Amino acid sequence: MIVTSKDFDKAVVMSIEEERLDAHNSNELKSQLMNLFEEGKSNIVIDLQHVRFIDSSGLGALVSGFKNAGSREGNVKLCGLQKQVKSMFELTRLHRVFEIFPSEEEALASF
Amino acid sequence: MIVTSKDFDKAVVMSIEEERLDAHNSNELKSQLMNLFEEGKSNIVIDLQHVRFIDSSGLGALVSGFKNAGSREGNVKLCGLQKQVKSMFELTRLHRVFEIFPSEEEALASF
Amino acid sequence: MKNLLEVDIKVPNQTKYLRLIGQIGEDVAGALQKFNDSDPEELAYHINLVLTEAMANAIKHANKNDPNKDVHISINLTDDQLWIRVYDQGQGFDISSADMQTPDPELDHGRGVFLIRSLMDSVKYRRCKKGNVLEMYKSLRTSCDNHSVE
Amino acid sequence: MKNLLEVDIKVPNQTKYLRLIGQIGEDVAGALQKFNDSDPEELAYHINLVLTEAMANAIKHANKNDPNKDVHISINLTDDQLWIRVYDQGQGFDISSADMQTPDPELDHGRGVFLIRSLMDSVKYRRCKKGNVLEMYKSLRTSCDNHSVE
Ligand SMILES: Nc1ncnc2c1ncn2[C@@H]1O[C@H](COP(=O)(O)OP(=O)(O)O)[C@@H](O)[C@H]1O
Ligand SMILES: Nc1ncnc2c1ncn2[C@@H]1O[C@H](COP(=O)(O)OP(=O)(O)O)[C@@H](O)[C@H]1O
Repeated sequence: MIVTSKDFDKAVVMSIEEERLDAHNSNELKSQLMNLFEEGKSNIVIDLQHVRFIDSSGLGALVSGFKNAGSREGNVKLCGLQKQVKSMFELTRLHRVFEIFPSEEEALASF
Repeated sequence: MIVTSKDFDKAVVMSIEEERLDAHNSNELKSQLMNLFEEGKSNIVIDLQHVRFIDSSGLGALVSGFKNAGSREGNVKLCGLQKQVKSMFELTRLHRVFEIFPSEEEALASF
Repeated sequence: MKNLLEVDIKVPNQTKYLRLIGQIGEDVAGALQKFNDSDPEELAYHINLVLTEAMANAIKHANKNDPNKDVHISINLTDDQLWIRVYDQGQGFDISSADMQTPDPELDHGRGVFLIRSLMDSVKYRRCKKGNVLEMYKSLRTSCDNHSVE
Repeated sequence: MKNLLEVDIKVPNQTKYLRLIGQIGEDVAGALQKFNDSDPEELAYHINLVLTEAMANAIKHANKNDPNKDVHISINLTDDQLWIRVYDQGQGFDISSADMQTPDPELDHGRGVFLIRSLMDSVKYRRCKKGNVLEMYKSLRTSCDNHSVE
């Protein structure tokens, strides 16, 4: 799984450079998030703009990151959701769990 | 099949707005070319830049247009061939039959 | 009702093939000209998703990630009906125990069957010859009933 | 040699389904990680093309454009072998009469079998239970033999 991270003052922006987030790569997303937590970084923006498809295990990996960040007084926020991806968050009511922003800038400004 | 035509002094540029030229739409290409011939237009540039895939019946439709144009003292020239499409012309030796140009401008200038 | 299109696939029991199966599902959706009330991209996504969820469950829960097992998938499309069947070689489970309630938003798993049920019109899980099959059905009839295949 | 991937498709005898079959062929090509000496896009194009040519011939020449007939296609992929079979319900033909010479560049037809033969390693056409089958084989072994499936 290709993921790029950029450090900003208030948070890390992690960009998922994959078209598809499914049971084949969601565990890797979980462990990439774990790496950031272990480096002491617990405020994270996940940029999903390249993700065209997400399944329940991709959603699950994001929830697991969200809970881990919370237990470290941090937060995981999302940005760049494509239309169909967004509708998966709505269907599973996860749009009420995550703070979701149109752009990286808006997500960063919210910390 | 979506095709757009533009009239220039020396020739008509016919642009194929389809990703695929196969046995499902090649007869329509043949008859679109026939229409131009019947309007007295026999110098034609066919712009293939949007065509990602061509099969033997697509090649056949182009050959049929080429022969028809020839019998009317005209010519059919090609431009905008994608890499894989070009290799089909080479495999069937049709790159020796057609004059093939990188761009519409160069094809028009050759008339 | 004439069977328009039948696609049968057998793949190794490995998650790296989820993408291929989902993609084939999207291609089949693309062969439909008119759609259910949904837009074409939405239907393609939904077919991709239910195939991905059902196959991932077969791989993980039924076939226990054994890479030497297979998953068998069949897609049947008529003018106005879509059937998707995913066969596993496991011990089975009681699908009625996974009820229709929205899954707890704080859980990091347990949304697969819910999504399948939300997006398809009927879902059954039953024993068959060599194991079990998850049988999913969706009507593609439009309100005005002028649905056709491209 | 374990059979990695099997895709069986039955579609109505109509050219509008050529695109779907070609697309599924490209998806299967995409499941291969390492390729023959060719690049990935080239292999995908070639698989799309031989499927399209063989199916178009079955539709036109064998099944005489009868929309109530079917075409049956099977794709089998192992680590290093690709088999494609296209079944028709026609009277058959003598494939050896379509020889390996480059077709006359002035003809507007007659390039299908030539293209299939150029792109595949072996091509056979024979009678089978319900008609005929065009059987096409291609080796996917790389020169260094380190080929694998993604
Ligand atoms: N094919 C199957 N074979 C056995 N058990 C299954 C199968 N599919 C689903 N299950 C069971 O149903 C439960 C709910 O599945 P699902 O909603 O997809 O969530 P998840 O897979 O994330 O746990 C699984 O945890 C598993 O116990
Ligand atoms: N499945 C088939 N059944 C019967 N005849 C066939 C079949 N496939 C090919 N042929 C015969 O072989 C000839 C050459 O086929 P091909 O090279 O594809 O050219 P084309 O289809 O353009 O004529 C066809 O014209 C037809 O007579």
